[in-house]
Amino acid sequence: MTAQLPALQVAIPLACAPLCVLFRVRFVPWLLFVVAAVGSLVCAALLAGRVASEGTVRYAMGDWRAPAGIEFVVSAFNTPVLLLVSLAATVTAGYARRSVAAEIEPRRRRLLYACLCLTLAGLLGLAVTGDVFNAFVFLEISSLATYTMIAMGQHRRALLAAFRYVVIGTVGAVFVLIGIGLAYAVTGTLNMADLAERLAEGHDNRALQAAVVFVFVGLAVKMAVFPLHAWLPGAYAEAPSVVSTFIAATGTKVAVYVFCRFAFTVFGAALVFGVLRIDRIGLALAALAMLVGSAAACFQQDLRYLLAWSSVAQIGYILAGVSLATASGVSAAYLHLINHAVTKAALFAAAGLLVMQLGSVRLSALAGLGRRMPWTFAAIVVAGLGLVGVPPTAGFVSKWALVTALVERGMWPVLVAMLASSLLALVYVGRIIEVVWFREPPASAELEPTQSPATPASMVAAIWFLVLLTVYFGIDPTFPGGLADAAASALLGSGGE
Amino acid sequence: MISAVMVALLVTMVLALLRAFLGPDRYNRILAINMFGTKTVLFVAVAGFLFGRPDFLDIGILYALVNFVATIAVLRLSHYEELVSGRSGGAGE
Amino acid sequence: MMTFVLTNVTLLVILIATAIAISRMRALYEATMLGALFSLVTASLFVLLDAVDVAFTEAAVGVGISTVLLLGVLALTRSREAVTPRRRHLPALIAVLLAGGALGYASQDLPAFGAADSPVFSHPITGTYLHQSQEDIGIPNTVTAVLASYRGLDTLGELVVVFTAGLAVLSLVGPPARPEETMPRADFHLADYRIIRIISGILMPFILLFALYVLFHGEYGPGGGFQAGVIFAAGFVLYGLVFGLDKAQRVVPRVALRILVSLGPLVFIGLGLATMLLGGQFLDFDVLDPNHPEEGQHLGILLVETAIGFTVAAVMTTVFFSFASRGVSR
Amino acid sequence: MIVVDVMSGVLLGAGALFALSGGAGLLRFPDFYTRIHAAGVTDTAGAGLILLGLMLQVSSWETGVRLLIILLFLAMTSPTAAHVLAHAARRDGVPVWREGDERR
Repeated sequence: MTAQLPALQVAIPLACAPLCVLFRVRFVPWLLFVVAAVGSLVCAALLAGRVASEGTVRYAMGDWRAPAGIEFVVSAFNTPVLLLVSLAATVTAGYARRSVAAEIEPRRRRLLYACLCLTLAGLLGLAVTGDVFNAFVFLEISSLATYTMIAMGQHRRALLAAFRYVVIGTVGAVFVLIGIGLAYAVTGTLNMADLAERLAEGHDNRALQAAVVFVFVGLAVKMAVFPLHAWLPGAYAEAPSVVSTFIAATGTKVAVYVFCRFAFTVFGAALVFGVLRIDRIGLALAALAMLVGSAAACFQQDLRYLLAWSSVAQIGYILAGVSLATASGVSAAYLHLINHAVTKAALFAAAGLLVMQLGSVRLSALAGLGRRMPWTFAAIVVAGLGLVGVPPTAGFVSKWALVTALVERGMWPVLVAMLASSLLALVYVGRIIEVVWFREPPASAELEPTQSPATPASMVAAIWFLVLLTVYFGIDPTFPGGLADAAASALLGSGGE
Repeated sequence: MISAVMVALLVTMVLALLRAFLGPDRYNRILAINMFGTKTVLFVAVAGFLFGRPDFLDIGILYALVNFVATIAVLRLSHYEELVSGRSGGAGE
Repeated sequence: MMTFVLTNVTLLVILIATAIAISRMRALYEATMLGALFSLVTASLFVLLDAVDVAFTEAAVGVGISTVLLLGVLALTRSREAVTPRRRHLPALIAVLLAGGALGYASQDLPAFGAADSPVFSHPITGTYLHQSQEDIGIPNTVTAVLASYRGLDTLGELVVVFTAGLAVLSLVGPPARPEETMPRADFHLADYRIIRIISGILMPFILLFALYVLFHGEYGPGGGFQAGVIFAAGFVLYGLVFGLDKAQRVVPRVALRILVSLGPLVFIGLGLATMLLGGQFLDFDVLDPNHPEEGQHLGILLVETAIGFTVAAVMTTVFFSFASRGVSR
Repeated sequence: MIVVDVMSGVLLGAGALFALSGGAGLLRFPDFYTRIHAAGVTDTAGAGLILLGLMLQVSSWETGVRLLIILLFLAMTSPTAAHVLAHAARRDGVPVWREGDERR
């Protein structure tokens, strides 16, 4: 059965989705999501083990050999993504039961779980596929399910945010599709390895250059790179807490992986960074994203919007690492991708818990609550320090790696932007701490202790698991570091695959 | 002869299109588009003959069917909307 | 040849004129109808390109179901476009010009139309699809072979996309109302018109028969599960439009719809898991009949197309009924 | 065989003329009801003649059957659609053109 793992990786969550819709018993949809998440985590772990010992694993769908059929490729460059996505799903599954019960009306719950399964399947498929059109199909599945979940948010604003994301995201997906179509017209193949072989020369082909631009602009929308980030804050902040926890950890991260995959193993670094100089544009946008995202986060009045804007900045860090196109840069980007995913998931999960207990996470409503809810706020503070990059959190390790990579290439302006952005991060995290611990609670809005519902242990456990993981990765970064290094060398080393 | 029929159909399509653009009200447009649809059915049938591909005719059947459903849907649903917003019919451009 | 060029140019001009007319129109019903016209012309162009399956899909989806669904949406909202503030025009214009410019730039190096030495034609997989498929799978319509077997996973993905879209509508608009919750409208009852009632009654069986023909003829001619599903749905929609939602729900009950929506993806994935258990790869239909791989492929393709057909029909019908019952109940 | 070809040619030519006159009428007639007359009557006749003309030239029975189905389909749906359209317009109060009115 181990030979079938790559297919099972996607098939398990995909099969759980229609089952969620079919069963009406109350807890079954949740259980199915747990099965999907744990099943994919097991598959990912086993696959990671196999890749570490045997190298790249290929799987031919329908037993049709690669260019004719679709193949799944598992290699060092996507095992971290598979692990990250399925781990995030598993933690979310633990968090989901109480959170969904509190936030979503009963009629919609099984639809939400079905969409969670679909998003999971889509993201995993996007990570594992070795075929460009198949990647587009999985991109569509995950995006469509995400739009639906965002629209289930509690306020009417969620509908607006979802609509905005639908419009922008669809344009992005169409751009990716146009790019894939152009690449097909130039090569006659959709298989990534085959494409890479046929694109090794002929870099002055204008159709090919346009293909690169279209694919990357489309992916930039999905990654929420700076000028195309407009959908992100609303989408993350208005979605149900489970959803923002899950997609903040995975959505943009998988898009970054796909970006790397296209840049290094499909179009080739020589074309993307050598001829078209995407690296300069990437670095410039990354620097802008860091500054704008962090600055905007400082001015937010709502905790979840603050976190969402900080994500815009963090995408900048990751993009900067990728755009360096050096082994150390890509490795740092992967490391930051993992660390930031864990940290941001912890923060959104904690914010979700607050929403459930207080009804609002406007900073003014949080004043002076630090002593009443020490555990939740302690989690927010530790994870927040991770965002700033204070040792011994994971954020410090990956930012340090990024700084080293930037210095190596002498990218001083980006380095300055990064430091400035970290200082701004200190400002907005400091603001949370100040409001929560050092401000007096407003007398009028004082809640009686009995009024707030009991804290569900499963949610707290999920939050603290993520927080402790952040700290652990900060103290002992060998595991994520090893994965990131292997990924970077797999991407940069062997050109074709 | 078949080519001549094709040209005639194309000219008719353009004429119907002009009516669809000019309006002036909703019913004129529906009429024009319905006629355009019938002409497309014929066009596909004739094209199948001209280029020697009779399996185009399946598409012709589909067009005829779908065109009818769409016309009924426009009539039915545009009427609903009128009731909701309380405007009288035929709001043109 | 002359006629061919003339026809193509005329259709292209019609297409562009329609697109401009749509973009300048504020009355959305009219825009939707012109959109249907646009799809008709596009489908005709696909016919001329000899892309019969694409033309089939475009006609069934673009002209039929998407027009009906758009109209259903318009019946729930305002039907006149709000005036876009002028300051929003400029960024949109810039974005469109940039994208168009990039496409124009790309078109300079694209292979010539129909060139025999283009990369797509010279790539070995084109040969595989066109010739090898006759031995491997043995069905005349190569499009179906590629769609259901060679790239079956993509098709599964597309089916899941349709399924997800159905979930999205269910979560946003809510499920179709129960028959007893809907109140029949006193006004424009098409069912009161004897002619349309009788004609629709006569047409219904033919529509469903045609859908079945499209479903099972997909191996030989244009068609397949997606198109057949849409035609089924068009039939039910017509029935609902003419006879009213309550009657239509007696024909296709809510429970059946709910099960059918999930059944398609389940059958498709289940088929993949079954081929795994039989010792093959995911969606390797050869193992369904180990002694005659070709027969196995036929069986697999048939099951896949049927699964697609049922789910697409169920999703489209559900979506339409949901929209319609929003307008009728309350 | 020549007889059949000539007949087919005549039918096709007549059909083309009907189609064209329908298009001209749709564009030139003064109001909705006269236009629906032009479209409805000539449309059905044009379609019928063209399809009959094609049917005389078919080489295989499958093609003939398909053409027949299209013909029957159009013969049923086209008048129905025109009828419902006219009825709906009448109910909605689309005014009728009289001699001397302005064109609409």
